[in-house]
Amino acid sequence: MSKHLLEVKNLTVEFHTGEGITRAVDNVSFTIDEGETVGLVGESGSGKSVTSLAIMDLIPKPPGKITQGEILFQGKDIVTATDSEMRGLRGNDISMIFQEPMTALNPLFKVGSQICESIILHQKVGKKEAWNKALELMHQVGIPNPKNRAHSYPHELSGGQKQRICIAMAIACSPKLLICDEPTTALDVTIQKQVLELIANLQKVHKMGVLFITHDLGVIGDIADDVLVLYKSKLVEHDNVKKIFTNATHPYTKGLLSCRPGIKHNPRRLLTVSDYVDAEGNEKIVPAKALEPFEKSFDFNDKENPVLLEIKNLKTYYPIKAGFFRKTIAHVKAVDDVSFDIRRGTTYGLVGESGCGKTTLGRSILRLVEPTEGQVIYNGVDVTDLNSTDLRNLRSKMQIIFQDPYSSLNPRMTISQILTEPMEIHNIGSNKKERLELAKALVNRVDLEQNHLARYPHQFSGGQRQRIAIARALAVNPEFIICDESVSALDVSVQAQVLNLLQDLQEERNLTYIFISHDLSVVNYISDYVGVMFQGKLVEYGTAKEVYTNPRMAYTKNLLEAIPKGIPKTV
Amino acid sequence: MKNLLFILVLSIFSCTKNNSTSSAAGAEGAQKVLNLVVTADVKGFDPNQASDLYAGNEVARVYEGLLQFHYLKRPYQLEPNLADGMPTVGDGGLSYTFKLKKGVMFHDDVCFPNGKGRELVAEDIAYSIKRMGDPKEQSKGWWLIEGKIAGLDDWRKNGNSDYSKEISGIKVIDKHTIKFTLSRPFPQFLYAFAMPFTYAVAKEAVTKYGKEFVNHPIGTGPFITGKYNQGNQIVYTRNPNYRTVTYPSEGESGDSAKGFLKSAGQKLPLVDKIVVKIMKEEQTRWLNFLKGNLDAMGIPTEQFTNVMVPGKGLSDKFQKMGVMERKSVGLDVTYNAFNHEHELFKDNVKLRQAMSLAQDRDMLNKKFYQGVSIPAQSITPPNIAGHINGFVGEYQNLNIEKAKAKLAEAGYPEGKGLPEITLHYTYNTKSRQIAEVFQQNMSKIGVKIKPVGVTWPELMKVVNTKQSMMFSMAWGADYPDAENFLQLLYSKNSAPGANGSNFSNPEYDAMFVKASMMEDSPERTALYEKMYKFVSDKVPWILGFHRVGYGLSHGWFKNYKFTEFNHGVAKYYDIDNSAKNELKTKL
Amino acid sequence: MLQYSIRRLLYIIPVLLGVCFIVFVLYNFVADDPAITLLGKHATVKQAAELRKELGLDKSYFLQYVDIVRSAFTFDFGRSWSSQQKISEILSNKAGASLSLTIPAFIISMILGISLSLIVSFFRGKAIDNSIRVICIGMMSISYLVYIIIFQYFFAFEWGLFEISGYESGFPAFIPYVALPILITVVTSLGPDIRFFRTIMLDEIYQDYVRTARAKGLSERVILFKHVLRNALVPIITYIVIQLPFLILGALLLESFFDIPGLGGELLRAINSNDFPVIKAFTIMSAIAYMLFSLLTDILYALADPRIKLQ
Amino acid sequence: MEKEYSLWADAFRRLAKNKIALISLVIVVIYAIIAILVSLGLLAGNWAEEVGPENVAPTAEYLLGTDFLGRDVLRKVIYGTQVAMTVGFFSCVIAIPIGVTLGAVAGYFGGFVDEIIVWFYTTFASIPYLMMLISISYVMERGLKSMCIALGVTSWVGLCRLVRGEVIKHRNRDYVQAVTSLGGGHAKKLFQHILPNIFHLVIINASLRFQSAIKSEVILSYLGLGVQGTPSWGKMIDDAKQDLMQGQWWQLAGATLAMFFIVLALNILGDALRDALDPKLKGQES
Repeated sequence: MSKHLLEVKNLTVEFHTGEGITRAVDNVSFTIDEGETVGLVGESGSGKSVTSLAIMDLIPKPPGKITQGEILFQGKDIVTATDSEMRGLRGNDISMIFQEPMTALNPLFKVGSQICESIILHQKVGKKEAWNKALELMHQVGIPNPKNRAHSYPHELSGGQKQRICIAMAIACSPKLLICDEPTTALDVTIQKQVLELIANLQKVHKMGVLFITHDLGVIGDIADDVLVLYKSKLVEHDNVKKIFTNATHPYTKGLLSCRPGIKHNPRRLLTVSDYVDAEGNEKIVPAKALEPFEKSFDFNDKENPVLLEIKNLKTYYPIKAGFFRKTIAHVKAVDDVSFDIRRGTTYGLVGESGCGKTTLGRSILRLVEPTEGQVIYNGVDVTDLNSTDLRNLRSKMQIIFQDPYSSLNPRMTISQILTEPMEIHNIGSNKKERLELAKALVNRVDLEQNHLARYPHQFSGGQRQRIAIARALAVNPEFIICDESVSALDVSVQAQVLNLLQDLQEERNLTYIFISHDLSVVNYISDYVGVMFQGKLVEYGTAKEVYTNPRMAYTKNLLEAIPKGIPKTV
Repeated sequence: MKNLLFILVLSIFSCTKNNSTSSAAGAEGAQKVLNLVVTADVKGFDPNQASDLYAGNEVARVYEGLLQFHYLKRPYQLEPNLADGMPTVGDGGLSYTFKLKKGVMFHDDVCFPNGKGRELVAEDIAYSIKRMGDPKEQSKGWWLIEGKIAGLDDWRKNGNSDYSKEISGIKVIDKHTIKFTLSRPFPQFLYAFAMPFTYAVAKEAVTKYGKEFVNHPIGTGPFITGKYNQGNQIVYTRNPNYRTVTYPSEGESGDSAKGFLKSAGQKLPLVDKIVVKIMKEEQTRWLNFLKGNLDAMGIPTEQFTNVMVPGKGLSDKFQKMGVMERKSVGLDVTYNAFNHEHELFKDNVKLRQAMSLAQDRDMLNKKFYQGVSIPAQSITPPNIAGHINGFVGEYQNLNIEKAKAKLAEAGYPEGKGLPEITLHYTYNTKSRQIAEVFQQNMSKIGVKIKPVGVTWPELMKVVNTKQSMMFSMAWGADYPDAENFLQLLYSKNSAPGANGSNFSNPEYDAMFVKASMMEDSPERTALYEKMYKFVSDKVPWILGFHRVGYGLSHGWFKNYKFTEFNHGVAKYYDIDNSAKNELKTKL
Repeated sequence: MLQYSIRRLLYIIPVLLGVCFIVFVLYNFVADDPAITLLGKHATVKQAAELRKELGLDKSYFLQYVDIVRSAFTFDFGRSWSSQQKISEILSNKAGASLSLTIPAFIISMILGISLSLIVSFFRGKAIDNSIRVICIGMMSISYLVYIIIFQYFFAFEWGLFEISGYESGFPAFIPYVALPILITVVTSLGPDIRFFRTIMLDEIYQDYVRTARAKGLSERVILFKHVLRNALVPIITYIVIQLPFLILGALLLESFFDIPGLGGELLRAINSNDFPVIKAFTIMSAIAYMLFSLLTDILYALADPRIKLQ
Repeated sequence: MEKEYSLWADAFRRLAKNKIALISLVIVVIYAIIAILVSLGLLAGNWAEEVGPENVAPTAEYLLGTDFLGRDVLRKVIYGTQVAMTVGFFSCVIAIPIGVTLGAVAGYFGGFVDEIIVWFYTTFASIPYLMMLISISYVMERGLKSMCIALGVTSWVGLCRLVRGEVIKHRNRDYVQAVTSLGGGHAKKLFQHILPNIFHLVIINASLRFQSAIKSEVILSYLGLGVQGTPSWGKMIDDAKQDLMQGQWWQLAGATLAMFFIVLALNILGDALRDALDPKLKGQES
């Protein structure tokens, strides 16, 4: 009999759809022991979530199908277990925490009773007892005042608290194995840190085996003992976490490790997976020079370089209406008296946690959202004062690249339509043919192929779409671009490629960027100058180096400390 | 302000309240209970508004008029009811003096002092007639006396509804005598006093109940009913204070053999109670009749072949049940009228004749009237003076060849050059099918018809505004005089009057004016007959039928004689309870 | 919530003014003389003019509109043109029969619809689901009128299982008369109901919280009846409550075929006799009912779903 | 990713894989062709002809028997197809532009315009549709034209509400914001960007509207508000009430079956279109 808590042997999962068969997990084997944390790393579509669902026997069948392999939990095969046997295991011996705490809880039930549910089910206790147990669990996962909170509905809790509730639910029956499927991806860094610590503590207390799934190697370093790396449905590396970070063998792992920008030293250009693996999957040699750290130089008082954009006391308020006559009783101060300057050819990084107003600020500058007060002076012209015709003309100078490349491209238009439409608006190119030539040049520039022009957005991957969005912004020859979380939705290796592209374009065209992100490492890498936003206000600003090495505000310090260091805990 | 929900909640409970009467009926074995059916909603009990058959029948159970039709005699004959004898006519047919019966009492009601009904007096008759002319009341019977009673029209216009103002044509001579003076001769005037519109109402009741008078029947009649509440049935009880009126002792020949004279001399009314059930669906009525819950009803169309054996009468099954048949020949005529103001039909007698010749009325009769109705040869129905028995119209019978020839003569050989003709009719499934048959028939000579089904008010709209090309209609007699039919073609009655077809012919008009001034006489009948032939030749309409129907009644239902004017006849009806007990077991 | 309700109640006012305006345009402005309806076959031009005056139709259009608005707010709709009866009494007299048919039919079809759709959702993708789906679509593809004709003919006429038609007021006397109409209503509404409920439930079944519930080890049955049904109820409530005002209107065709003396039949009569005051009253009352029930929907929605705050 | 195909082509490809949906589409096309042939007078123009004895049950000669005037029921059914398809088509042609325009304008511009339009359709929605239908056909001359108009102007409210909601969702989507940032005007955003993205909903709605219009024709015919002087399925079913009492089922059967297939086809097609076009439900219903 197996002495492992969980042993996955040669697991293969396929999905049979009308479009054909896709192999989501291909011959994967690994083990988890009691008290051990195993990290499962991979990019989107690598099969890591399917693996975890297979262990829970939660793969939707059809279309999913386990075609091969065994999943032995305490020696018993889950693949062949009956439904009722599985129900006895789920939530009892094996529990799971999901990525999206916002939707993982039933919105119509009180959180307390949702925790009770599995206690009543598996421990055969009365309601009262279960409720007390639930309160205890809530206390254990760090929810203040559980007695009151237990009566809350999920929407009344913050994202972090919801995830704590999910954790309480998962550990309610003291499971032997806890599966965490990207439990912190949707959370801000500071919350992420707390949740990771909570999971680590609980693991020690309950001596659970933990399977921790993430795309973020930084997180893995903080928490895991062993690491599995999935690449294209296959397990490519399986080793001790220390070894992975210091001495990865598979080029994909190497690429993954180096394409993520750090907060200290970064090379001039980020390395990507494709620098390590060629098209055939063979390893490539990376020149040592490419890894050399690069120090950005930025002179705040450069007289040579004029100020392109000046933001003065910008305020964007949303009214809160209440009462019988819908009077405005207060305002949500999304952007509250923000002022800063940007010089031509530089990048201004704007960081902050969700809801701090950074996106509203970006949109207010472009007047996609009308600011309430203040000025945005672009090249000497007050943007907030322009009439609609002048504003439209100015728009060719100021562009924006959005976060989600899936929603920012009109799905009903071909790439060439998407690229030529802004040209038509601003009379760039004298005729259709000329515009098409310009569009061809653009796709070439963003490393896409000319025959892509006839395609529709849904035929591209996320990274490709973000390139198209960049090409569209470039189509009107802008001087200034706001990148609003433009790389946040992308896998790390793709993120690196896009960041490199943005850097190259800046150099070529002397572009000026405002780079908005919640990811401090990325902002650090790309920005010359950084501002930190908190509750609508700009609380700290300075050169990237100043802010990151010597933060003045406690808030900034907290933020920086919360960043996963990407260093194994055992080191 | 009333609350909507309150009304709704109330109505849920109220529907449980009012069915106590039907269950109690069985316990009163000795009582004679008459179970009648009405096929549509009864609108109310205001004689002024009793324009339709259903309301008229109900009104006439409670209210009475000065005159009534003799129940048994045919042809129809007026006899006094509230009046004490027929009126004396003077001033060359311009004045009518009525004596009232003495001791006729209104029903007891809180509107009278002490709640006791008072005696009916001549003032009441004057009030009731004035009320017909009161513009505030909007009586549906105004047409009946409009332009006829001296001074009434002026009072209507300028009188401000002041009933105390004198009207020259309505004079109360004494407590029981009233004299009407006409502004022009109108031989049919007396018929008005047999119609529900003129029935006597009490001023106290009208004043007390105002608009709600419509639901408070307080008359002098043989039956009493409480406040009308629009339920599923109306229950009447015998009026205990009803004056002594007896069943007639003579009738038309054959009445005696049919048993209609058995009750002669008995005090009316003969039954103690009448239950009138409202059942709109024929199936419901039929099943209830078969169960003996209804005493009489018409034969449903679909059942006709089960009930009647052609040429023989009732089938064995129904004879065994003791059911009796009753033939009803309507004083009516159906027609598809041409609009004579439309260019196409004006003075185009040949086209009209051609179309009339192409209408296959035997087929219609067979399909829709079980073959028993009488194809009309002209306008006046049988059983009244002016109808020529056995007359065969030249253009009223199917002859396709002749029709085609006439059409060619009219200038439309095989229908060429003829536009599509729209026929408006009142929509229901049967009328639509009848219209389709007409469409089919006309297509055989090349005339294209487009039938358009509309509601009755819409039909009246197109007719009254002269926008129709052709329309389907039926006319039922208001009173048994050919004048009531012949006026339908009098040019002065053009739309929006009764002559919706706008037929205008000086020759015809002259005859009509002459006849309408004449008292009933052989000369007038001769003139009526001349007009009858004239209409048949000129084909102002494509004539349909004088409709004949069959009614059934159970063996225990006595004195059930057919009459076209069945207002107030319930008092003659009788129920043989012993026969009922016996026959009901056979059902 | 109270403030919201009051504001929504007040919103009825502009809508009601709009409804009154449409009613005015259709029946006072475009439609023509009521004299024909009222005066019968012997109508004359003069009398028609008098009648118009009596009914206030000679007033300026504005005043006529004001009259309609007044009736909408006082519920005093005057009297029927054809029967001279008070309209408020017609409504209250006839509502009982209509409700005795529509309410049981509605309740039965909702209960059946929800239960069947739960079964269908439980067996989603399986033969039973597919066959019920096909049957539903098939049933929806036959005219309502055909159901009435066929059911009345076979169940009542040929086989004598039900009363052919008619009505008796009072419980339980009405039951035999409304049984077949109820059956027809249930049969005809099952198709669309099940389809709608199934879609709603499948929407919910693929939500994340269901996966969480499964991960807890809950059985499919508990998930369906507790988690899914509760969430599905939110849109189902809307679907249900918004149908309620139409129950009051009665079932026009059923009442006419089965001779049930309800509001539907009354409306049909009013339509066929151009009894405008009655038609106007029906229109306005049902608009008010519609508004009130939409408000009720919102309130129920908020009660069923703690996420919704009415503001 | 070898071929370039738009979402529409993609949807059609998916639709084409669904055999039942394809059959439904063929049925709809056949009905449409019949309707066109009848309108051109090439088919069933002789419906009024007496072809034989009356009330003959179906035989080889008269496939669906004859009616009470000896007319061929099959010809009447075919002629009725034209009426049904016309009612379905034109009620859509009227309802869709009204619903889409008002909904799009209300959703896009919001504010006062939105409030006015919401008020307008709330007012419309609160009047029962049957009352509206009856009123409109009272005001207009009865017949096919007024029936189409009445059905059209009473059935836009649902679509308007749907479009408004969708436009509100889309108006703040990034791709629309992107057009703003590129300098595109309102018309461009609304007509070139938002509307094409919600148009699939309009098509799905149209297929359902089409079939409900066909069903309404029957009810309206029963109430006497339908076509005048020519046969329609509704009038045939109306006749059937009496026919059936005399054991004559063929007229009812003919009209019901003719209607059954087209309504069924439109229902299935509506479902299939939704599965194929609506990305939200894609892949959920297996």
